[in-house]
Amino acid sequence: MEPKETTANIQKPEKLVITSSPHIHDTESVTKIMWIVNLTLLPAAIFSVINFGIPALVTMLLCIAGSIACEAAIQYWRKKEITVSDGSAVLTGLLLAMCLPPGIAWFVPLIGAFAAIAIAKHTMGGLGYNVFNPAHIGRAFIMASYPVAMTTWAVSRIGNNGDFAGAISKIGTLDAVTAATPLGILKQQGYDALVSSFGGQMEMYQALLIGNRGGSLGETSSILLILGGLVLIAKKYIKWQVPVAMIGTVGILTWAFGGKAGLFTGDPILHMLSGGLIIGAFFMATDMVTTPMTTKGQIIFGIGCGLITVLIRLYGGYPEGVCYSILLMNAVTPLIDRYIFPVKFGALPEPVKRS
Amino acid sequence: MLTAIYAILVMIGLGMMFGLLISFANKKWSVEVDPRIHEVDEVLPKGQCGGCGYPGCMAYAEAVVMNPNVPPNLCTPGKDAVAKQVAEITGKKAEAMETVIAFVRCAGTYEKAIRTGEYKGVKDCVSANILVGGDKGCTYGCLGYGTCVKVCMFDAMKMSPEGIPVVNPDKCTGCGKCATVCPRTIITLTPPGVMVKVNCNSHDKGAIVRKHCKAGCIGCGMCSKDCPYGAIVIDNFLAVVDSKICLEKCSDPVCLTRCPTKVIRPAIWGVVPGKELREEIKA
Amino acid sequence: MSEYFLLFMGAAIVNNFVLTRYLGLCIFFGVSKNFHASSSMGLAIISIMTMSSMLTWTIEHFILLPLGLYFLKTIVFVVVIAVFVQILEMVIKKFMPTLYNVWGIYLLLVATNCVILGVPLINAEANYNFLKSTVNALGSGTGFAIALILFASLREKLQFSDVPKSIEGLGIAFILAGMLALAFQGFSGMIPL
Amino acid sequence: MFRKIKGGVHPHDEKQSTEDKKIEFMPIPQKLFVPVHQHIGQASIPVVAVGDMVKKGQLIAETADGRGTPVHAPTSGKVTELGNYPNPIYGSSLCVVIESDGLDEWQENLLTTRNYENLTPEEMIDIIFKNGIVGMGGAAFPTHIKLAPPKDRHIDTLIVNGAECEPYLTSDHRTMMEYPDDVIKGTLIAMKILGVSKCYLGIEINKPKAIALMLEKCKGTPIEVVELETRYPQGAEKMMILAITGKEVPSGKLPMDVGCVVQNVGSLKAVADAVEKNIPLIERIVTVAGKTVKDPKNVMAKLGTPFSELFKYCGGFTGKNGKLIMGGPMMGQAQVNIEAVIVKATSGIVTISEKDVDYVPERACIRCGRCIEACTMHLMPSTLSILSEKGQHQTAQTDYNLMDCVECGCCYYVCPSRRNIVHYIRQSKAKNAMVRNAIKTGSK
Amino acid sequence: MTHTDHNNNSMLKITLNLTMAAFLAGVTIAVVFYFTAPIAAIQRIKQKEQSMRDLVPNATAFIPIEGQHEWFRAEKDGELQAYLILTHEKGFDGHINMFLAATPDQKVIGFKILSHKETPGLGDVAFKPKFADQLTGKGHQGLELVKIPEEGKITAVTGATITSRAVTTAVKRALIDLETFLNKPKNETKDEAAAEIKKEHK
Amino acid sequence: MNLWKEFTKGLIDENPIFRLALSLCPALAVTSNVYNALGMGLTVMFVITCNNMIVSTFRNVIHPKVRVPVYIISIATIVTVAMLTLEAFFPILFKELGIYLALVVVFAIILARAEVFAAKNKVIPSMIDGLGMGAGFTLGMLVIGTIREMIGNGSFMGYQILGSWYQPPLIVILAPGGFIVIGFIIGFMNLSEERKKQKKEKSEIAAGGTI
Ligand SMILES: Cc1cc2nc3c(=O)[nH]c(=O)nc-3n(C[C@H](O)[C@H](O)[C@H](O)COP(=O)(O)O)c2cc1C
Ligand SMILES: Cc1cc2nc3c(=O)[nH]c(=O)nc-3n(C[C@H](O)[C@H](O)[C@H](O)COP(=O)(O)O)c2cc1C
Ligand SMILES: Cc1cc2nc3c(=O)[nH]c(=O)nc-3n(C[C@H](O)[C@H](O)[C@H](O)COP(=O)(O)O)c2cc1C
Ligand SMILES: Cc1cc2nc3c(=O)[nH]c(=O)nc-3n(C[C@H](O)[C@H](O)[C@H](O)CO)c2cc1C
Ligand code: SF4
Ligand code: SF4
Ligand code: SF4
Ligand code: SF4
Ligand code: FES
Repeated sequence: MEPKETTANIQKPEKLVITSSPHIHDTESVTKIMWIVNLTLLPAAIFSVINFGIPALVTMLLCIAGSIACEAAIQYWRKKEITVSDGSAVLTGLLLAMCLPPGIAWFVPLIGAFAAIAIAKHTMGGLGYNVFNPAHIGRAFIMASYPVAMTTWAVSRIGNNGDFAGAISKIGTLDAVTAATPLGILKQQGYDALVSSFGGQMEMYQALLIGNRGGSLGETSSILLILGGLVLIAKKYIKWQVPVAMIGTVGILTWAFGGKAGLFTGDPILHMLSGGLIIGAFFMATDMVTTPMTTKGQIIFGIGCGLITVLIRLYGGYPEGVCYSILLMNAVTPLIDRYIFPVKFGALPEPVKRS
Repeated sequence: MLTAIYAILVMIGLGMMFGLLISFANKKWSVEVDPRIHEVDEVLPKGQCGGCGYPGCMAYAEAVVMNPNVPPNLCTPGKDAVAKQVAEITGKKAEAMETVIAFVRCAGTYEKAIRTGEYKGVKDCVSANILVGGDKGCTYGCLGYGTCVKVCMFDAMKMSPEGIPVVNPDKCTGCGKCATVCPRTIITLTPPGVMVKVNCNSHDKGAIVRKHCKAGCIGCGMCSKDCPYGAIVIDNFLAVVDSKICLEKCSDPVCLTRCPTKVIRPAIWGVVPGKELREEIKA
Repeated sequence: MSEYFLLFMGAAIVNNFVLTRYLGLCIFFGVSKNFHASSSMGLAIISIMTMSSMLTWTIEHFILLPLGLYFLKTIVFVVVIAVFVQILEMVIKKFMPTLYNVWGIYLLLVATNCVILGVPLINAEANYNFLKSTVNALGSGTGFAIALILFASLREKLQFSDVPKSIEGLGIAFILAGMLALAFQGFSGMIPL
Repeated sequence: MFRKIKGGVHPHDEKQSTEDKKIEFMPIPQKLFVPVHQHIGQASIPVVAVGDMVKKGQLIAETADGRGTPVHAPTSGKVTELGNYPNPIYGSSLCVVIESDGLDEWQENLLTTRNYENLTPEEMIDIIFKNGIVGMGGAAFPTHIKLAPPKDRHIDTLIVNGAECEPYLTSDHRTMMEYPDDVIKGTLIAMKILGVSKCYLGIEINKPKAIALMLEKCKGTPIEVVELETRYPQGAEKMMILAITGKEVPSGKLPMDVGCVVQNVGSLKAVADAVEKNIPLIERIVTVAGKTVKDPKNVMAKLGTPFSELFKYCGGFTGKNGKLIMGGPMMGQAQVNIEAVIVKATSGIVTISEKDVDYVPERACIRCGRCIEACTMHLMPSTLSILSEKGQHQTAQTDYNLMDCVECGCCYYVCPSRRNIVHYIRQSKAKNAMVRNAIKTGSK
Repeated sequence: MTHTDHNNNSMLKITLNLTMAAFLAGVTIAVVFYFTAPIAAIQRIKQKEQSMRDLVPNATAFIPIEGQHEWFRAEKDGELQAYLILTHEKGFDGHINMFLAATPDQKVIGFKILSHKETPGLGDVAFKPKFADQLTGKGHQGLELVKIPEEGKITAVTGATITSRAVTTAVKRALIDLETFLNKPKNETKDEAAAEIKKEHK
Repeated sequence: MNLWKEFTKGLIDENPIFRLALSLCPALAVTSNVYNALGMGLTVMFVITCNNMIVSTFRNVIHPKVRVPVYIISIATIVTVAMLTLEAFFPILFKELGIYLALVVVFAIILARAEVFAAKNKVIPSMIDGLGMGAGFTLGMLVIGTIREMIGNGSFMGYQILGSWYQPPLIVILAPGGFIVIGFIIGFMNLSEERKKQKKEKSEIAAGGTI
């Protein structure tokens, strides 16, 4: 029971506040960070609406609304301060939406949001306490619940020929042509089929970079995601080492083991740009709550994510492994934090000179 | 049929072999632990409060069994009953244990005592105290952030809404944990039956006490003057009750009515000192 | 060689004992409250599992099967393991007290547990040869230890969280295990056995 | 050229309001409340009684066991009371209340003129002790102890701390500007006492004028002026030693273990005054600053002067105060009472207006790791704060190097969750100390 | 505590104790086994027959084929009705074991899953008629799996491609094995077919 | 001794699954449908009762040093008997329960009851205790099984209850869902208990008029 703050006993007109030092603070706050991350995701989100039309927007709104509602309800019920305005629930919702297929049935995003916020985040106490990435728990949860819906992808409306205008004009239509994701094609039909589905290797790279391809809502436009990530790096909210470690590991390993013809015949560029790797590396492997705290630890985290991603992509049952790799490394995070920490000042004593 | 007979034979063979193995191992390799340790551990109340001075009940059990110099009555929460049992198991002589409970020597509720500042730090008395003594005007008084309440393992303390902790004598085991953590050493351990207790800890001069708190002991000495048994003395502007005299001799606490600030109160549990005190004394 | 490697990886990660086969959950939830206990326990599990699997394989193939006593499998295995572990514990306690303190105290706990009995039974069911049985046991034990250590470190981190009162303790442990299992789903279908 | 410190922060230094203002001598207030307990360690014992007349510089409190320092009367007058009054460090403590007679008369035969070159180190240490000199850089550690390291430590470097990395504060800056000779004299004295030949004077580059002046004045002396990067907490002695000599003071060790002694410029000026003129430490330069102070300045104030008098002297307030801080805003202690007084360690008093207090309730740590990057001692502040929050103070000490924290506050400064990290750390330290004391005194 | 009473003759007592317990256990189990074993054996056979009869309802006898493990000829009044072949394939998670029933001219009649570890509600959709009926009547040449419906080919169950492929492959292999078996002299066919299967599987 | 209390304590207060956290494996492994859950529950109930009876009958002749091996032999015998019986008469259930049936031998709850209760009590109370614990276990299995089958498959005992509009989240019958469901059940149990306690405390305070 906390003592009730009564004001009746104020005797002096002016009461000085006492807190411990320091008494000044810089301007960063959790709320600011979260909203800026939201903003940096916005371009990719808008692109996805162009690419997949209104269904994409609906999915996003459902995820975000579900997350907010869930968080508010739980905090209300637990009689805690309601902190939906800090943007973290919005961010979780947005990120969850960005790794769902566009136009998925309406209740699936809601279940995902519930899993993300209620199960992953608030069973542990809310922002800062969760050990698994809520958005990914949400995704894995619905992946296990509705695998069919989760592997039914819509076709890119912009298409191979980069028809932006056409896509924009069709934005309100609800047609859902299903198509496979690049990694799905790779897994089931092989590399050549994939290249020919884009009409050429260069075209493929271009599509992967710009995002006029099938896939999860927000993962397609690598270039916009990278730009967003660079903003975060510049603002020092995330460290460049993490995405570099993760994407680099995937690149090297897929180059080495990804090819059918032998060692070092894989196509690293394809693997680095496809799937959720870019969004995962810039926005999810960098989620501060669920990753190690030290830079060294974060690099290990990134490398681990890359490793598991490749393992799943090349040898696993799923075509894509970013989500699971991040969740698995989330589980390893406490171990990393236990063993990787800064060497304290003066821990390596230089020999004391004595006369 | 044959299979069934084989089964019986195999089972007997296994049983015999393992029987021999275990009994052999038992004889050759078993390490005896003094079983009394477990017996003692079983009678201890398992509060793991450390009141005995050992890190946990098991550690005390080990010490009291293995070390002849460790007395059997160190477990305060267990009171006499446990001490007796431990003594029996270990064959040591049990000395009677003084029962005590915690007593909070402050009546400076939000209403009575001023707060000079607005404390916005960690909600903890020690934390408040290290910031230039915290926000309470009285530098001896209870800060009211409940550090003592948090450490009580027996759920015997609650923070009253008025900002002073109260002790439940039924639950308090007298382990003294709360007393050790209070940065202002407000909590003392006293025998539960004492007639009166002084509800203040301030050694300030009367004038200063008055400035800070309406319920403080101003050291006027009225109580000590009128106590027929001389159980109260004024020590550096604070009345101190000799609980032994008070417990043994007094039956009619006159001091209660004498005290101008009503800081001496009857030892009735549960009443938050302050608001109700007056009515209570009237009744 | 690669067959054995796959068997090991399959047992350790893909078909993780705790997270996909639901074995040894009592220990998994019981011992994971403390990190150090969990790593000692992991060691104990790996070693006991491997040794008892070797032992039971021998008994199965030299006594039970020749006599057609497959139905005695359960009782013989469990008694053999229990007695073996009990004696092992005594020996270690007597001769290696330091080892006993970090490792030995968990031995009796695991002796009568379904992970330990589960491996020999699975081996028997899959009809593995001696080496495969051993590798499978080693892999299963390793998988269990990995899951246990991860889980313990997660739970230790949760001590500093603000878990709602009603699910504190066992409740959150289950939910956490669920999420860990969800993460391990990523490996599903990796090495179909 | 020099090693950079890792971590740290760069708050706005806010020094412009006072850095160019000359030190003003404040008129002596009616009453001075001189605490006998002005720094960690033992309180001194008053040697005067109520009613005694005292002269300026007269000894009024003496150390009981040599662990404290003597206290002297800041002015002449009558002792009217010995009682508990607000103390900016301890909340309240025993004070000798002196009613000034307005004459400000020195005790006879107190002042002398000496040349330090004729004195032995032992004599000088004794003089420094008798004159109650303590470190004026913040911790008020008795200077005579620092200057007399145990025989088995070989000191080869004296570092003079003119960094003044705290925002708002300019008292050291003004000391260097206006008493450069005294500072240099004090430095030479300290060098002689310590028997060192190497001496550096470290100044942050946001004080170009001081750097220029000291460069010029130090010509021909063994003192080398070092320009330091402007970065809080550059002035902390371990950082200073790292930046200047490249040595890290081993964890749990003292500067003398790497052969260094760090002294604040103000302390050295006091040393010079004491050794050459036998002037005890009875007044000091105090920066009075803050957004609500009408006329911020540097004031030479007597010990025992209530803050309220100082603010009055600086023209009062222009707005409501939210906080009143003794020291700088990063390390200083928030005060409850405006009647608290100047003590030897008061390098400044700073106000923060009600508006600027911007108290935001703390939230859970989001594990962003900013505090870890900012911590100059390379600790894990977030973990320390969480351990403290959950009551695991011992773990914090044994596993997370609690005691290495210098409470610089960089971690709080950068924390987006506004966690009271420093306060948590101090709580842990205090609670561990309580446990240690309990064990020492033999109670449970 | 009763430790001390036992101490004298503990070695003997322990051994006796365990032996007695083991003996009693052995007797109990042996007795129960003696009575239940025949029933269990009958049950097992009944079950197998049941599953075979499900596949070929009008057969009256199932005659094991020599030289082949768990292959049967389903006969009605001595007339060959169908072949029943035990076959298996790696599915999404572990092996899928099943009985395949084929007409004498090696066309699929149906299959019956004996054990599997596929995901319930997802993988096991491939065992339901909606998928299974596609196979009926096909020979091994017609068993080609595609994801997007195509004339004359088998369409995989959405979300359970792996299981569908496993089922198809198992059936196909069984049919090829059967063909090889029936045309024993032509050994090459088998190798070819096996090579084909291998390719398919990759 | 109050036999009714011995019986009921196992149901909720000392529920082997939710409270004692013992025998968790079957609680997850065979609860994806009610039928299996029930079968397993009854088997365990049978084993635990028989074993308690045997242990308490022979409690005075068992040497303390071989207590555990002897108990294990006893349990294993009963389990083997149960297995042989199930195999003969319920072959389908026998196959569904698979390896977990053999693992009943090592379910901690059985050994624990033998050690904690049967070894110290007379035969009848021991049997009642076993029955109660077994019933508690069965109850727990049923609750989990019902929830999982209902949510994850929309059916009960194999009968489709929820219509075809219902798209069951598969996860509930998979491993992760099982864990999470049990976690929430425990949470709800604690919550209701907490509520009860709070009410009690409130009424106490109202009566005492203190704090
Ligand atoms: C317990 C203690 C003992 C110290 N002993 C010595 C000492 O023997 N020699 C010395 O040069 N400094 C000594 N110091 C002083 C410290 O090195 C440091 O100068 C002092 O704490 C003030 O540092 P600060 O102003 O950076 O906080 C000691 C400090 C403490 C707290
Ligand atoms: C975080 C921190 C910042 C400090 N900043 C300064 C400073 O700016 N100037 C200074 O003289 N001392 C500063 N100090 C105190 C020094 O560490 C050291 O105690 C002092 O220079 C010793 O000199 P003294 O004994 O003469 O005071 C700081 C200490 C800490 C812990
Ligand atoms: C929890 C879970 C269980 C799955 N179980 C199976 C299964 O039993 N059989 C199967 O073929 N695919 C299963 N899958 C789906 C595969 O992983 C893969 O997504 C699918 O086979 C490819 O999708 P498609 O069939 O639409 O091409 C499962 C997926 C999940 C998430
Ligand atoms: C750089 C950055 C990345 C983030 N990534 C995620 C994310 O992947 N998933 C998520 O649920 N929240 C993410 N968040 C938001 C927040 O950390 C998350 O809601 C917490 O995990 C909830 O406790 C991110 C926040 C930041 C600042
Ligand atoms: S008695 Fe002491 S510890 Fe308890 S609330 Fe008061 S000041 Fe805090
Ligand atoms: S109130 Fe104090 S003395 Fe009493 S049980 Fe609690 S901590 Fe111990
Ligand atoms: S932990 Fe201590 S040393 Fe590190 S930044 Fe915080 S206050 Fe400074
Ligand atoms: S800066 Fe604050 S939020 Fe970030 S890790 Fe440190 S304590 Fe946590
Ligand atoms: S039932 Fe307890 S470990 Fe499996």
